[in-house]
Amino acid sequence: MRPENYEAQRQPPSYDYELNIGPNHPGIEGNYAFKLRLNGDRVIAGRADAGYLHRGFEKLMEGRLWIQNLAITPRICVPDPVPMEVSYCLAVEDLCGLVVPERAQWLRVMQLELSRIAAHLFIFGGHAATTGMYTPMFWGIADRDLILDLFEEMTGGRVYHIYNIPGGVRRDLPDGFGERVTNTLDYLESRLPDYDNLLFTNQVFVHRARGCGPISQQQALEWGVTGPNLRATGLKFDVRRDDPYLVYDQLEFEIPTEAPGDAWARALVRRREIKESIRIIRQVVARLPTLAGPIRCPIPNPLAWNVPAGSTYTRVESSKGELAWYVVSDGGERPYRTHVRGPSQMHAVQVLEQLAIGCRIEDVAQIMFSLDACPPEVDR
Amino acid sequence: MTNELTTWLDTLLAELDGIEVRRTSRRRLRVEVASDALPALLELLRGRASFVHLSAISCVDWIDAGQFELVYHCWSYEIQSLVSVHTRIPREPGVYISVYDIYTPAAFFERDIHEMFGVWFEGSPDLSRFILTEWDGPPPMRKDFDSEAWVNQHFGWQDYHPDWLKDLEARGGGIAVPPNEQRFSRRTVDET
Amino acid sequence: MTHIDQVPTPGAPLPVEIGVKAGAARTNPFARVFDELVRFAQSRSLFMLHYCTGCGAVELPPAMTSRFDMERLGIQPMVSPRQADILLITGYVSVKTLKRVILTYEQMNSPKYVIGICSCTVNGGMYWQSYATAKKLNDYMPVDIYIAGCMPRPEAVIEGLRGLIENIRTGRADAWKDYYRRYDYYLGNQQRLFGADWQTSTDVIAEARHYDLFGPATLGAHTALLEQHQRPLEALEMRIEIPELMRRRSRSDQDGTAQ
Amino acid sequence: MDWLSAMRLDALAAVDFHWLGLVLELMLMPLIAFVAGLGLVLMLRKIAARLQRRVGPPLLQPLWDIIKLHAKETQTSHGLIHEIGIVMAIGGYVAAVTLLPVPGMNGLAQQGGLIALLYMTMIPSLGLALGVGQCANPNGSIGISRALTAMLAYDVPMVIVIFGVAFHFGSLNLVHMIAAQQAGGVATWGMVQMPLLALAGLFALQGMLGKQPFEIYVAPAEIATGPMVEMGGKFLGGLFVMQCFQLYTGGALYVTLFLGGGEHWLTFLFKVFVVTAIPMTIAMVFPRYRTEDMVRLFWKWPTMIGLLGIAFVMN
Amino acid sequence: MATSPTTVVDQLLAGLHLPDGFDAVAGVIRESLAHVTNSAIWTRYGQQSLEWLIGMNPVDRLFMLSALTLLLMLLLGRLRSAGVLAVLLYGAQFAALLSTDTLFGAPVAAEVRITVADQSLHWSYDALSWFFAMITIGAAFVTAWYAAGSWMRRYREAGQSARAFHVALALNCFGMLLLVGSADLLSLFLGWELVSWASFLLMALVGGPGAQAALKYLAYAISGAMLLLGGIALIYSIGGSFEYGAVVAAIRGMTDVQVWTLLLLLGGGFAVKLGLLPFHLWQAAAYAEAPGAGSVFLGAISARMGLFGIIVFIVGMIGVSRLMTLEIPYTFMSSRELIAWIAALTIIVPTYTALQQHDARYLLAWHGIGQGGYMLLGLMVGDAVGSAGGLLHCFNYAITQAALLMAVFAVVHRTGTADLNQLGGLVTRMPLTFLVLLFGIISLAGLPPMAGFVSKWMVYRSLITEGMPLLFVAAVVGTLGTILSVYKLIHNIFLGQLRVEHQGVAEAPLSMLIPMLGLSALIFLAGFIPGPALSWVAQVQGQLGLPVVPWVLGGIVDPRGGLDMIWLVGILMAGFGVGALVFYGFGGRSRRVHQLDNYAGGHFLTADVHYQYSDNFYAGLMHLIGPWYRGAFRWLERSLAATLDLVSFGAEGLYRVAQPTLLMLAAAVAMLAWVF
Repeated sequence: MRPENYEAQRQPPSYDYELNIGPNHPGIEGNYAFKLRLNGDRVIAGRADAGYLHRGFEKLMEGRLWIQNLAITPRICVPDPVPMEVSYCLAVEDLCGLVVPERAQWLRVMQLELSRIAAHLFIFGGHAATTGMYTPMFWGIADRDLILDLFEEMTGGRVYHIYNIPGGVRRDLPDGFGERVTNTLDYLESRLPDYDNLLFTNQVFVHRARGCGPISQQQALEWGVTGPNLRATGLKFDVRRDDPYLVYDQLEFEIPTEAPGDAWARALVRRREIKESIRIIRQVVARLPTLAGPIRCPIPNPLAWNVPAGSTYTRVESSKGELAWYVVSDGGERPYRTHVRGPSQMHAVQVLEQLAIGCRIEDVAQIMFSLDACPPEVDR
Repeated sequence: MTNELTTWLDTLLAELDGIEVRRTSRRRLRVEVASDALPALLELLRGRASFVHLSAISCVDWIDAGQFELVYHCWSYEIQSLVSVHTRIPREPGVYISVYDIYTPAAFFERDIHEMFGVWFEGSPDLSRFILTEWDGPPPMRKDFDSEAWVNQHFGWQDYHPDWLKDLEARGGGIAVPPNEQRFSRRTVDET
Repeated sequence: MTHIDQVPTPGAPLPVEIGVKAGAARTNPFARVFDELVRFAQSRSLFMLHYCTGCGAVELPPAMTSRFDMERLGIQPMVSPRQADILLITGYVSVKTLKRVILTYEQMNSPKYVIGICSCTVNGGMYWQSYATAKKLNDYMPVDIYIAGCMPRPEAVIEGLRGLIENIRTGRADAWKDYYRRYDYYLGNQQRLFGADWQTSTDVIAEARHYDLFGPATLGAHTALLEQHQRPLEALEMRIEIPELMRRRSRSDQDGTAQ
Repeated sequence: MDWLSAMRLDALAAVDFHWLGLVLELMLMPLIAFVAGLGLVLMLRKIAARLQRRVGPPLLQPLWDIIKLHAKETQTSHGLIHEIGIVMAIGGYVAAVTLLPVPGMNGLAQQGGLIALLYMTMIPSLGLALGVGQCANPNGSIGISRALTAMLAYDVPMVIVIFGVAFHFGSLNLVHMIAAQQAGGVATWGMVQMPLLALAGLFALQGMLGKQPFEIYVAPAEIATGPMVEMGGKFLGGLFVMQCFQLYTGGALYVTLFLGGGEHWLTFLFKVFVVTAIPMTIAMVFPRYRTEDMVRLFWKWPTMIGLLGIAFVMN
Repeated sequence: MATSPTTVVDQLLAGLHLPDGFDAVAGVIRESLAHVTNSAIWTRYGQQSLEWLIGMNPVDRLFMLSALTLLLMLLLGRLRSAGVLAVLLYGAQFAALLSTDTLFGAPVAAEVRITVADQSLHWSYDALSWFFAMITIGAAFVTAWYAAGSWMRRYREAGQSARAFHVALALNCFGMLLLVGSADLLSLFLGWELVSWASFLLMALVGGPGAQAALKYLAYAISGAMLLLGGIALIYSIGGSFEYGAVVAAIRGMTDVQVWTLLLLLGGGFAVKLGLLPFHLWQAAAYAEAPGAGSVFLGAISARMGLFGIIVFIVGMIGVSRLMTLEIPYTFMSSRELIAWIAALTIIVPTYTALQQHDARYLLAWHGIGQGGYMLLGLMVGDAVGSAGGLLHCFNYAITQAALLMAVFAVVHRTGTADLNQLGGLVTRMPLTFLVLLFGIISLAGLPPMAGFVSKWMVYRSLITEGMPLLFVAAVVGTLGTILSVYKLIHNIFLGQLRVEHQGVAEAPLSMLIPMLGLSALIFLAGFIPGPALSWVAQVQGQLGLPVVPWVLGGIVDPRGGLDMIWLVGILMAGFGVGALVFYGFGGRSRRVHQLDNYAGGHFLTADVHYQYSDNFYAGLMHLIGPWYRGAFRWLERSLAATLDLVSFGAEGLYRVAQPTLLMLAAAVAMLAWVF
């Protein structure tokens, strides 16, 4: 900060005052800032302030080999990294015309859905914590750790897996993994009523969350809202079903929707998606033994791999919404341009700013967490 | 039903002059259009063909051709198709028209592109700095910005061979990577 | 950042004094016992700042919550820098964050400890070529412990914290004094990155003077540069100025009022 | 100047001072309250930990926290009022605990009384409010505005309870109340005699201790711990000390009014811990209300229950 | 008999039993006095006047001095030193009051009796009169001192007339002394009218919104006076005499219906002045918009004249026990409960209106209305402790409110605004004013160890022992509202962010500080040792025939739970000592930092940011009770205020176009037309 910022200046005669939420604030998700102008406890205007997590991913990727980039793609969204690497791989496969073996596709689905459950468990604890209830956070994160254990066994990494490579996945499942997945899912399913009792049917929580940060379906379409936040307004849209990738068109699952579009609806949609993800994983676990075969297709020497020129736009459904990569190759061994479109780029900036207007300071953090905004996606 | 709509879209786009349409897959369409016709096309897509969702605007810096390529990815919930509209504008002066009045989300993407590439969008509601508020270098995503040179100029590198590590290495321990084997460290050049 | 030419390059860092405590020369046995007690309490009660600077923060909730439960070690999260003892730098720090981190660090009350989690804080990690992230945290603030890994597991985090606890108990975790003693060095690096007219709202030099934490390199070329341009931010001390006491009665007290 | 002599200045000499015992009480009671308060804080954190399926802090954790905070080498103050505020916050509660009758030490409690005690517990709120105000942090000011609003909310059932109890025992003197309750065993306890008031009092206790769902003024995610936001070092340490006294005061007051006080220290402290455990357990399974919801709740249910209780007491 | 000032001073000094160290001071005083007494003018006029003055009946002396003050102010009010003169004269009045010795002795009647139309007007001073006169003169004294120096200079510079102010103040004081000393209904009415018009003068001095509010007040005051006149007429028609003794007998013989009528007439008349619900709407604006020092005087005592009337007639003559027998038809309420509930509503409604004020002066003025409710409530409970609490609150409140208003006007003096949203952080610039305000708000909120706690405690205590739960809750709710609102006051003025334009503000001038500090010391002392004030109250109770409070030096004794403030304050101070020990003794050394070195979510605070949380301070609470304001009494207030605005607008217009005499005539005609 410059010295002139500390110099005496005439203060505005306004009765409003300014309050910063973030970057160092428990009411903000990650390293992000939301600057508020308030009167009393009423927000006059909010302004998102990002860039604290900016690393220049897109620039970095232009300087690295196609295969090297795999290592940094998951870092773009920390709580839910798997869709990042999957969609990047999908983009490269699309550019090269690689056909991924079916077993690998099913493995990817399993990984994606486990990641979705983990992300949802993570966020609803955070959502509860913004309203002052910390127990769900403790429980949820401890239960999420069980999924991370599965990841560790499956991929070798707890948070960042780099399990996918263009053309398939790195390695096959260890022995008896399906059983352990089933056990964990059984346990999680047995926990869900506890969460319902503690949080989702807790009258105080319902009271706080209902009517908080409402988005109508019209607004949602206008503002580019995607994912669970869109489904919470009653629109039955899911990239997995409507623009299917991998083998999602062969899977049976519901798309949960809720009508009101407020924080409560968003939390409920996520809660019900956990159930659906469990259902998907069970199908995958049942299906996998029937799918023998390779887990990746042959690819050229990855250290000297010239991907054919062209461009592609691949979309997947992450736990937060629509995630897309626009990848351009000029035929070289490095991407010419990559552009990632994270769902939070809408949710954490424009939607948040819109919803904050006229809401109360109690609800700002709750709105942010109920939107499940992920700041590193904004910053990249 | 979706198929009928897809066919309808194809016929709609085929009627238009001055654009080049290519269907890359069942749900993907690539459209090339001249820069002055793009807003009209987007207006048409949104208004007539229900492409209400602007998924993203991507910018590519074709430095050799002296052009920026802007790609507008639009999705229709009804037709279930994604149209990527490509257009090119000259790199200098890098000024274009905002589509904010057609798509609200464009505000974010245009702000982002302005920040990263320095493209000015006429009519965009807010092109103030967002991510790089405290940055005073050139727009970093341009191809002519050399990130590594910037890094070497501004940041110090961790000393990989402090004295206490040399002792350890002399006794056969430590993580000895000779400076000339450090592949990605630019310090290797001026290592004494 | 283009002001880089105006700022002289900070000299080579002076050797860090390890294990030297200011009060180590105490001979009174009771005072020594008291010091022991205080150090023990300091090691057993660590409040860590709730500031997720980077992606390593995602492994902190597991470490804090039911599975690994850092409260067993007396560690709990705190909200504002005033309350906290530990500043966890969880991963890469972009330049924009680094400014806030430095402000936050200076606002914390000593003794304060910095833990650099993840490889990025050590050497930039996989963002070594990124124009936006600082590469070496200990250029800008003294770091007590680095926990490498991308990202370190909760066990590693807890192990690192245990190491810090051990250091505090034995009185070796005094890197915070280094910030006062070699302020010129740290300030120089900050100025090279943020510009020559960089000033935080905290006044480290005055603080060092107040608490007698001056060292040989507290002042130098960079602090001189700071003093050239800084706007002094002194505390608003209570002021009892009754103009009529100071002045003759005949004069109007018009000029004693607000403008 | 007859009017001066008519003011009975000689009344001063008529007051009976049993100095030494009372001074001893003045020194001992805060000490005991502090130690008991440390235990209560530990219990609070242990209950939270167990409900959250984890181990929780070690035995002396509250003490280490306080020592550590006071031993900070640099301390940030925003001015004299910031410091005085903390002193007032601790001091008010120290005065309040000395006014509570405990087994064996009733001398000072004779001088106080229920209303004086109630108002004594408002002094810390005021002190804290002043101290936080000087910090010039909007988070702190919002926190204080909420804390005072919370006080307005929970004090309404509180004073109803106090009215009922005082009317029931026909005295404002806490020592008399305990004597009356201990006269006939459990049957004469306030809780048995006035169950509705005891229920309302439990509500009020939850609010007084500021636990969820009434934890509106700390609210980390909303206003970054509100009043505590600029408190570090000994300032925060002072608040931790205050918290010990606060928990003890709340529990002991309830025990005095409804559970017959304590015949001796063991039963007394046991009752205090049991009573204080109730709000803490409830707190862990609730989010916080919004401010106006809290006020509405307190002015509705506990107030109604309390008024019914008074109706039974006064019939 | 002492015949020279020197001997008077000698006697005074001897009476005070000063320690030896003061001998030197006394010597200086004696010397300077001797210097005066040796001058020729003194021997010619002064000596005689002094002898005459000292030889008078004490009440006459009091009236004479008060009238002298008025006269001198009329003549010399324009002088620069008139303020100092006024202070001396009010001091002399105070001394004269003390020398009446009516508090602990027998009532003293004035020798000035005026016979008007076959009815004699006469005055006499008893304990009640003494009590109120003491507060009145004390308020006038501190007000005059406050106004004497820098404040008056500023007031003159603003183009206002100093003489008008001095005269208005002296007239107010004179009128009140006449009123509280009245010994029959006619003199009461005379005093009442004098006070009403004098208050109007003081309110309307500076014009602008103050004058408009004063006109509004006038409408109320006239109608109140009419009610009063009706009451007096009723009494006269039954008793045939204006003498108090006859009045008491007449009331005793009245039927219930007649007493009800009397109660409504007199009660209505006094309630207007006291600002009881629903006649409270005029007061806040009228008091707040008066010139600063005048506002201090008005706020401290003026409205209490209504309470005085209620004490004399309703408590003293009708009696609380008679009130209890007056049933309201078809309900189970007695008139005493009705009045008590009106008092309780008067506590709650204005207090919560105060909570919403943005202007410090208005905030305090609204609290003034609310605090009147406590006094009436205590009196209506009627037992020893309760009525003593109500009376004591008169005194405690007067010193509290005077100190608070002085502090606020000192801030206005320095910063030029009383808008709570435009201030902040002044504690570093005006620490002594902050201290005064702090003492004041603690007392106003009724927290220990300040004066307000004692009287409020007594009111609560009596409500509990008399078994009035709902009134008790109402009283406490009022107190809680007071705490909320006074914290807002002190926070928004003195705490929080110091605005840039107030960086250079200085402490209040000494002439304003001294009375402020003196009053705040008094606030603490009256809380620490409430005995003296309680002794006065006990005398008043005895005289009114109420049960007498069992007081001691530190409070009251009672087997069912007494109050000993000496102990309580001692314990509190011991607690603070422990707190200070924990904080300063065990904690490390602290360092003060600038306000910008502050937590802002990790951001840098800069000088151009306004981050003071001031407007809509209790936003959370207002989400619940805000609509109630709009729904209930806001509506009432607005409709009444609109009507009165219309009336006052018309009156103002008339005043502008016509001569004042014409207006007076028109008012008289209107009054006549209305009354007959």
